[in-house]
Amino acid sequence: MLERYALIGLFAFAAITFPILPLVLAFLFRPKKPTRLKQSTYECGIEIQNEAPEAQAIWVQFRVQYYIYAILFVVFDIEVVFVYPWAVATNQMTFFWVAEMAIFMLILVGALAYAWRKNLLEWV
Amino acid sequence: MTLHIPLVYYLIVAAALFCIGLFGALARKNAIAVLMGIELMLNAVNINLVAFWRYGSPNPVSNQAGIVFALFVITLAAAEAAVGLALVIAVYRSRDTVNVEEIDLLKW
Amino acid sequence: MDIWSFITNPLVSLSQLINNLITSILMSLGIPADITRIVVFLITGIITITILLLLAPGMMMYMTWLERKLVARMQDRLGPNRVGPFGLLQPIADMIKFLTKEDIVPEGVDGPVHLLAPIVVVIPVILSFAVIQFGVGLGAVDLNLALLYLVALGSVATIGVFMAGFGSHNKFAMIGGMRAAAQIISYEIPQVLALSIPVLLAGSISLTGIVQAQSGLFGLGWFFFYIPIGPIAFLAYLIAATAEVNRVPFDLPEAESELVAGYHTEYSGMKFGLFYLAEFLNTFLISAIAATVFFGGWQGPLVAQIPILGVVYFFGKTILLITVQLWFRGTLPRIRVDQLMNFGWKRLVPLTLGLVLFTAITLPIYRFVMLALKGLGG
Amino acid sequence: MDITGIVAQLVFGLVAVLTLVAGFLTVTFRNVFHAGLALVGTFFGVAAIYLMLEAEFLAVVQVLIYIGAIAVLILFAIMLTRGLMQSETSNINKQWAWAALAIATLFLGMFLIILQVPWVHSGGAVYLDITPFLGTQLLTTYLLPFEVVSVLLLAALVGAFIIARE
Repeated sequence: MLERYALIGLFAFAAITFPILPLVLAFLFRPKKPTRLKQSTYECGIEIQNEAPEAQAIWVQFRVQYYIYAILFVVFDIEVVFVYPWAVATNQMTFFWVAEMAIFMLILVGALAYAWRKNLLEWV
Repeated sequence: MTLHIPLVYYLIVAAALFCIGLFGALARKNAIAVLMGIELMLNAVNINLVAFWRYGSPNPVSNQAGIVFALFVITLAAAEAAVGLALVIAVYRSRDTVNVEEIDLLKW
Repeated sequence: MDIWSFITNPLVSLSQLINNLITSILMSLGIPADITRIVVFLITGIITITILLLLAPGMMMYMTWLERKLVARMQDRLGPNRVGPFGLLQPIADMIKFLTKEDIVPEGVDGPVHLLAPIVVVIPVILSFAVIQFGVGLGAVDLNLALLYLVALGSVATIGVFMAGFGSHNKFAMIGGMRAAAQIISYEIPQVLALSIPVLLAGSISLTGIVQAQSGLFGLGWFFFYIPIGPIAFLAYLIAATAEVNRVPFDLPEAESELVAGYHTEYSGMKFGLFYLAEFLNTFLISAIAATVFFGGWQGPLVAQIPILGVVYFFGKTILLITVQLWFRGTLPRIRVDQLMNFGWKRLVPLTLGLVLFTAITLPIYRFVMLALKGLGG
Repeated sequence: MDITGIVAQLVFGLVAVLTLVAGFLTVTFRNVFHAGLALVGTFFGVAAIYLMLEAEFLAVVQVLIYIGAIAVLILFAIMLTRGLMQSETSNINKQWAWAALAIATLFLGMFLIILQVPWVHSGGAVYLDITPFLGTQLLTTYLLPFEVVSVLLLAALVGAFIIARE
């Protein structure tokens, strides 16, 4: 088993060099003429407002809705992780095999239903 | 191939990772960074669990207690991160800071 | 090794030949067996990886050509036709242009993060190619957990998107990055659940196992033809996967009318080229995975006798599915953010969850029917 | 020791050093976003360690959950809590020196104990596709914890929603 993953490891080295190579090539070929205007942050042609604190100028306050979706995602992602070993379990096709996963899923569907009823899934 | 590496190596790496995580949890100011330290500690514990499963169990295929345990620890870590970060966001919204030194209302 | 097996299965035979050749040369030089094994592993590994890494950009370049040509035809235009016959050399011209474009790094970007983001986006896509089975026994690695491995690598892309959004020091990039991340995570769940249905039917997570489980019955054994779950699962997968790689009609993170170009607003030259590469390779991967788990992969007539045909079937099915995705691109308008999120969480997730349970319940029936059909057929 | 063993130890050393360096960067980077990215690197290293222990399912799960979900959750939280972008004068609190001292002592203690104990390697071989066995055990021996996990997740989700919602 480990020999297969050794090849994956070798592949990982190749995968890291693969995107770096064109970047290096482009570095050799491309023109380099930076100007102040060229390097300004893109703002639809308007000059960037609020120059003072460098990082603050472009900061956007995001809505908590993003985090709500992230939590929901984490919970269901873990469920998925349990689905896969269950799907290949050696005692497939018994009644209990289905029932156990059904209970597991129904409890999590409860979570989804809760979020739905509390209108947490609404992207306003 | 696995058993070419002594169990002790894994335990030492896990101990070092645990200590790094503990330092993060104790010494960082930012609440999110503290949570990151806790995640590191949980990872270190998982390495230990899996290493003991691999080296300690006479029949690692039919008794995968270590893997199951690590799986549950990962689940717990996810639940902990979700609730912990929700707390951080809630505190941030009411107090406008995520610095754990400033979140000391209970001291008063 | 007889000549017939060499003709019908040239690639596998060739790799065995190289393997044996290196082994015998090293052995005759008196090098110990374990060093020989490692050297052989390294050489064959490097050859395999080189072939795949040459194949990947080649595929990508001609997919861009196919996309432009096809979409142009759908919209009653001509598409690229200047460089070479039918514009076939256009991708090469494009690549030269990418290489010679100035790389503009705006002021205030987070240097390392800005530079690393396109690299991080490309790495998982390339790594995914390691487990794809292109033909009978033709894949770099045949993992037991291949499908789960692909899913896991797919989820790493979120980090790269975050890095691009954060590192660019630009409002549009940041909003685009956050939107892209939210969209990717929302559609990952239905995607993974839809993929678990072939796993259930085949009782295996390895791509080889799944392909073998679809053998026989002149193609009726393909999981797509397991009425009704097959087609539904395939559609759910196709929609979720398209959303996950931010392609039309789910290209909100780069909705140019509202967000300029999303998280790659501040990317130019080869860095932008890498994002572009990742997007096209992802499209290829989606089609390849769908072809493998729903349409029998390299299965087709006469594969048992002439294994090299498997490659033809695999690529045929994949290119057909790519064309379907390009057809989406040519015809569908972009949907709104709220529609996107609602559709993901309120429709696809419950649907795929129900489908998994339904499949589990009806699994004995399908197994029985398949056995009966195979008994009748042979 | 034969050549396979040397290669295995070299690979292990590389992975261990990368993991620990990434971990160290996680707790020392001033910018929290950078720390989060270093955390992702650590998770990858730990996944590689799982692979070396032949726990392939766990390695894949590590990438899927820790990197694909938990790290993303952390990055979302970082993006939502503003003001972190300015690198503060110091991201380390006043008692860090004491903490470092105590932790160094702790590590030294653990190190000595680990070296003292005569560990027995009784590991049998892992030679086949072990995930189906994992599934079976989850559904039989560990059925109760398996079902409790879903309740835990439900509780965590509802709790996090109530805390985080506007």
